[in-house]
Amino acid sequence: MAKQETESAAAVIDAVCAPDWTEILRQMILVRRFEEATEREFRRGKIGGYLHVYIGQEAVASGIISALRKGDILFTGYRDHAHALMLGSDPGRVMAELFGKSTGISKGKGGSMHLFDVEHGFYGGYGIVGGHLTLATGAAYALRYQGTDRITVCYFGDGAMNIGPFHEAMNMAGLWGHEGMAPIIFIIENNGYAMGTSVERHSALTDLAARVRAYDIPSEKVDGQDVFAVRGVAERVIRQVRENGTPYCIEAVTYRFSGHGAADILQPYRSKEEVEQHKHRDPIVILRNRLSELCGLKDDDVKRMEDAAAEEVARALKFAEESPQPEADELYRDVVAE
Amino acid sequence: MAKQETESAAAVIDAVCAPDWTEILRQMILVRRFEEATEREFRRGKIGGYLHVYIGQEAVASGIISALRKGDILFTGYRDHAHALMLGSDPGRVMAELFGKSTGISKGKGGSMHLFDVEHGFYGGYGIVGGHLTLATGAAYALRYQGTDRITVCYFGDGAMNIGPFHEAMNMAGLWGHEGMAPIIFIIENNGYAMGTSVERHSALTDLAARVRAYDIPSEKVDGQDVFAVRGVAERVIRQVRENGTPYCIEAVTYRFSGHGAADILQPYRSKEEVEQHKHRDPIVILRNRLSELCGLKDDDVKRMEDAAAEEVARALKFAEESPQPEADELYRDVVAE
Amino acid sequence: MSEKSYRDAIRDAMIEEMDRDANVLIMGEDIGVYEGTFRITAGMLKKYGPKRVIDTPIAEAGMAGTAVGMAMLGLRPIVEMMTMNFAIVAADQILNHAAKIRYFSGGQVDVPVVIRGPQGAGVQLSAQHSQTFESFYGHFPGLKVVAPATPADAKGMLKTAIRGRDPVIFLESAALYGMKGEVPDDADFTVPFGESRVVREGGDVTVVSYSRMMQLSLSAAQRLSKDENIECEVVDLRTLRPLDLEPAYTSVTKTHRCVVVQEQWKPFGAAAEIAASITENVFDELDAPVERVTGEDVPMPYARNLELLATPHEEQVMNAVKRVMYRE
Amino acid sequence: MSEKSYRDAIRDAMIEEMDRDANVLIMGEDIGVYEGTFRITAGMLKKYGPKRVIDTPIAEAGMAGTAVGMAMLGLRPIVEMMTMNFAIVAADQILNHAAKIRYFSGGQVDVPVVIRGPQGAGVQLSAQHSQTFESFYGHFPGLKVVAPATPADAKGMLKTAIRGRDPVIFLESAALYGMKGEVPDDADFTVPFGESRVVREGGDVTVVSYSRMMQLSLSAAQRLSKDENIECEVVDLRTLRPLDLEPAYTSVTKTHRCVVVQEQWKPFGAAAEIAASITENVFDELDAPVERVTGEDVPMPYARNLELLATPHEEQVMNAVKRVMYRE
Ligand SMILES: Cc1ncc(C[n+]2csc(CCOP(=O)(O)OP(=O)(O)O)c2C)c(N)n1
Ligand SMILES: Cc1ncc(C[n+]2csc(CCOP(=O)(O)OP(=O)(O)O)c2C)c(N)n1
Ligand SMILES: [Mg+2]
Ligand SMILES: [Mg+2]
Repeated sequence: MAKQETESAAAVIDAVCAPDWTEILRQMILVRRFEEATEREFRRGKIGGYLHVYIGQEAVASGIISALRKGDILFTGYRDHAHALMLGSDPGRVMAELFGKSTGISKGKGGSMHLFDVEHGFYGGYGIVGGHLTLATGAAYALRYQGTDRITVCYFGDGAMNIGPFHEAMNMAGLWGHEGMAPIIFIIENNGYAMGTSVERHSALTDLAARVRAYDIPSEKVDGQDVFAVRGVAERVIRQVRENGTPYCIEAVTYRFSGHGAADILQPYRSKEEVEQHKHRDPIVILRNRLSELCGLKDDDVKRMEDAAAEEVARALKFAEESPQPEADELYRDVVAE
Repeated sequence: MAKQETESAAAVIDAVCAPDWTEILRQMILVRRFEEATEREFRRGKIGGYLHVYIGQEAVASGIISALRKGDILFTGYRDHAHALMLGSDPGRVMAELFGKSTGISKGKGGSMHLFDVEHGFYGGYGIVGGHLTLATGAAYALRYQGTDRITVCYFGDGAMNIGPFHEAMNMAGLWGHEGMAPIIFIIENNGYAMGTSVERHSALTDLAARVRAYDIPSEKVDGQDVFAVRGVAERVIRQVRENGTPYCIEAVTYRFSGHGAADILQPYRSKEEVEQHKHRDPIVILRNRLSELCGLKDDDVKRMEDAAAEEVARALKFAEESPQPEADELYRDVVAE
Repeated sequence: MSEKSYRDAIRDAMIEEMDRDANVLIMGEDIGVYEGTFRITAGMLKKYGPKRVIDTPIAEAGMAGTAVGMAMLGLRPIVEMMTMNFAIVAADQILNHAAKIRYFSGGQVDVPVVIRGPQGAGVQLSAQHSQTFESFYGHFPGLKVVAPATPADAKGMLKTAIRGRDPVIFLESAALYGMKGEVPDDADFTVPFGESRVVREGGDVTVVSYSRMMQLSLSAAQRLSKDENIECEVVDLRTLRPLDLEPAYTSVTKTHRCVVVQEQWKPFGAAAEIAASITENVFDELDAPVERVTGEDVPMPYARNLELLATPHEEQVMNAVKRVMYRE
Repeated sequence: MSEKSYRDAIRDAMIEEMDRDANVLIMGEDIGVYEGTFRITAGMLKKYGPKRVIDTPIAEAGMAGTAVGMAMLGLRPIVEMMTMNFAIVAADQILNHAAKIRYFSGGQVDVPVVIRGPQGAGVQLSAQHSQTFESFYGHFPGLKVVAPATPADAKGMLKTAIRGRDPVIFLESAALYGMKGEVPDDADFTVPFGESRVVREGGDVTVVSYSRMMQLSLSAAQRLSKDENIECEVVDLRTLRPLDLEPAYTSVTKTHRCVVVQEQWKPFGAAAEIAASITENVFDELDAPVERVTGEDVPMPYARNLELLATPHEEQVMNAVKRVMYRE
């Protein structure tokens, strides 16, 4: 595994100055600013419900999503803003969803936990921990059944690995993979905690990648703070999954810089020092430094990206703010068809 | 593992002529005759509902249960007659339960799938595949919490390993084991099939013992047709689990000679030849031959056991037959306390 | 028209729809190699192959959930639950996912999944295997819940379910599998959801039910007619969600008396909704309170005699009818 | 008497019972180190240690099931569900195991497990996180189901639950956690199950509800008294199973009119059972059909304005009261 990683990392560095790395940096910055804005708007009461931001974990989404093709699809949990934005959802419509507006990406009916953008391959946005894994597995089957070479990507947290539907989905994916009917990549966003419960306290076996071997699903760990590493693994794995219709699992070791959700203020389960220490491995800084070192990315370029992100977020906020609430009769729409 | 097995097998053979082996043989013969009788009585309409017999798997129950102490407790699924009888339940009351009589071990309210005999440490008898694993894990915790060194034994089939509650129970047992709070032995009765679905068709990873490593639970395989081997493993494992409060998993590789249930007549999922072949490894024959070879067990001794078993089963049938149905007001009893 | 059993009607519906639409597939435990516990899918694995007739592990949440995912991507999976009792293990996937995804996605996806299987008591399967689930599922918006009582309805409603765009809980009565009835031969024969119907006319008392209890009510009605000269109008609801009580209201406006019959426990059971709605809507027409005939409020016991006491019988329906006529 | 919040009443009940009986323990997600999502268990890990305050993995079936096993062996586990919505994942362990083991074992074991947690809508948690579960659990014999509306009841009923011998589904209203009220100081103060009570007297209309909807009904009653000179008698059911409707019957015998209020979807909801039972029992006393005030029959939407439209409000109760008085 270590060897493979080195090799693919080398391959990645060859391509390091390709224009899409700049695009990835742009996206990660946008996501960061977007998430910071949602935290502010939550405190201002503009956003309701639960709010789970992706700050610190950006590379796990961008490293994989940037390697996908149009037509590939994605499922994740409630910590889902980054995935939507990186798949190409309009920031204004995502923000409008969080504001509960009719222009929201789910018409204001889903909120932060239920972003959906089928046009961009985003199949949600789910609030029950681990519940979407079975859906993603079935979706992968469908893609193959329909004769396409599209693949499914399914994100979930370390904590989600302990719930029954995780197990049932994994075993079915493993079985279906034997028939080439499971083109799915499971991505463990191992941020060290399920809410306030650390991995050692919630998983009997803490080597999470090893756990999925019980389903005959190959897996590997990757440094989730290093988008080069994530992207390297992603390219190799995506190719293989697309070709063979077999499942694969990537454990991305990452860290969330913010609280679990907006209500997680005290964070009695971890120390300030621990958080600060992890902030030294900020995925955006890591990417930016690498691009400066190797490709001559200038501070000015970064400044321009920052400004563009700030502007885009401001535009999104304005759009969300100015959009109307859903009409009353939206209440009764979309319960069943017609 | 192979080495361990040899060693413990040797230790067992030292003790092979101890009187309890004869007792084990007696029990296994009784169970066999009892099960055959239930199949007949089912066809005669004396037994209703579902009926799942243990024929062919006897050594998996007897090898472990014979090594338990008074106070140890047991949970299993619906294929539960053998466990009850070997724990010491009265055959008459077990048969009466199957006949739906008031003298039944569960007052005629549970039937074949829900035998219970708390006095003998038997905590059921459950009909939902895999549902009882969580209960057994909690029970093990309770035994330790109460400061005892009693242990829990939890039986389940190969097919049960694919359902969510299996996973949740295993992970919790693994975690609690880290604190010495999970004195539980999980026993996979791997009889090759979940109903008509073979292990290869239901488990992505067919090495079932290996699957539980995902929960940091040590495990090993044992030949479930050879009661010496099962008993050997049991003694070692029971000692360890009792001492440390840590979980352990034994995969007993066995085979069911009868259909899945009484309704499984056609058995399209396996050939007659396959069944016949496995019948050559009848656990009762294996034990009997060993005792004849090594300890001078005579055909006459066996004949006496057979006769005694036949008599005991006849007595059980008579008791069941002659017992009264439950009174009508039993319908409303035991719904809640008082 | 051909005479068909309820079981074969279900089987035919699946086969015809699989022949018609390659997106239809079926999955469940032991439906393929084993040929189905109730043999409803016998021969289908051979006919359609393992990609369309999927034997699953024992993993009800997995089955239901993967089917939902397939449905979101345009397939039309049918999930056979070996019995509906086991679907409780999949409750979250059904109630919190299948039922709600259309809504919380703002209508971006269809979820055409059918979850079907037998339910009900009668053969001493005891507490964990004898339940019925109309109110359990009927409570949740986003689902459609049906419980046909005849082979024709079973076939026509299953086709509607398979062709639809929403998750359907298709509750079959295990006790009716062997019952025969006339079924239209037309391959496009479907029965719409949300249309109750009068299956027997009568002017004295309205009896409302569905599934096996409808058949029981019909027998009771026949005996009442013969023995007591009482003519019941029997309404078969067929669909529990959406619930169409118009025919019941109309009937009660004529009879002024009503009995609702349901197999499961009384408290918070389906009959409560039916009785409450009828009372709300035609209160002034009622000459007696709506009576409910239900199973006893206990987990199902194993013993034959107790099981018989726990489940509704014709006599109970007859007595309830007489009670609402103040003829006890 | 002391003034306590509903939250602290629950907390106090647990602490007092844990002090009293070493067999009582509590388990749940993030109840220990994290100190509880609603901080109900804050400080308890420190006080009782990790063997009695067990942080579990995210495994609701595992939590509920292991607790059942503990209870069978003589412990008295309390399971905190982070919200009751997540308990759907444990439905089989609760409905098919906890509820039925005493019965199918022929009474050989007690199952003194308490499954408690917040439920209900109101803070834009959308479809998967905003449900209430009275009819869902109330339907199943073998369970006891309670939904207290005041701090005193919350404390007294939780103590009854912990000391009992049966599985109890203890439904807390998240929206009431901050509400204060007088709570008796007596460490042995308990409130029995199955005893409804009149919380406001009045001669015009009987309003029946429980939990948060009882508080809403009380406010509506006060406004009706002030603005419209209508005096409602408000009945708080407190327990859903066993359901005690005697006070409601008595009240309706006096008022001849009745409104039932429930937060969740109307079809097959708790109000159906309550309305149907009242009608069955005091039909001749009713001058109008029993009205049900319920939430809208849709998955809960996220948007604030839609959520407000989806949940019952005082005005709806007031209008229903006026309707049953034919004073619309
Ligand atoms: C079945 C279920 N149980 C509990 C919750 C409450 N909950 C929401 S997020 C969460 C922690 C999840 O942790 P993890 O899977 O590691 O994802 P992360 O939040 O760290 O991204 C919990 C317990 C839930 N939503 N669903
Ligand atoms: C949750 C659930 N799903 C399905 C069933 C139906 N069923 C009963 S036994 C069985 C097969 C179990 O196989 P295994 O666990 O290998 O045990 P064995 O019968 O071989 O002893 C099935 C599918 C059930 N009882 N519960
Ligand atoms: Mg996490
Ligand atoms: Mg098996």
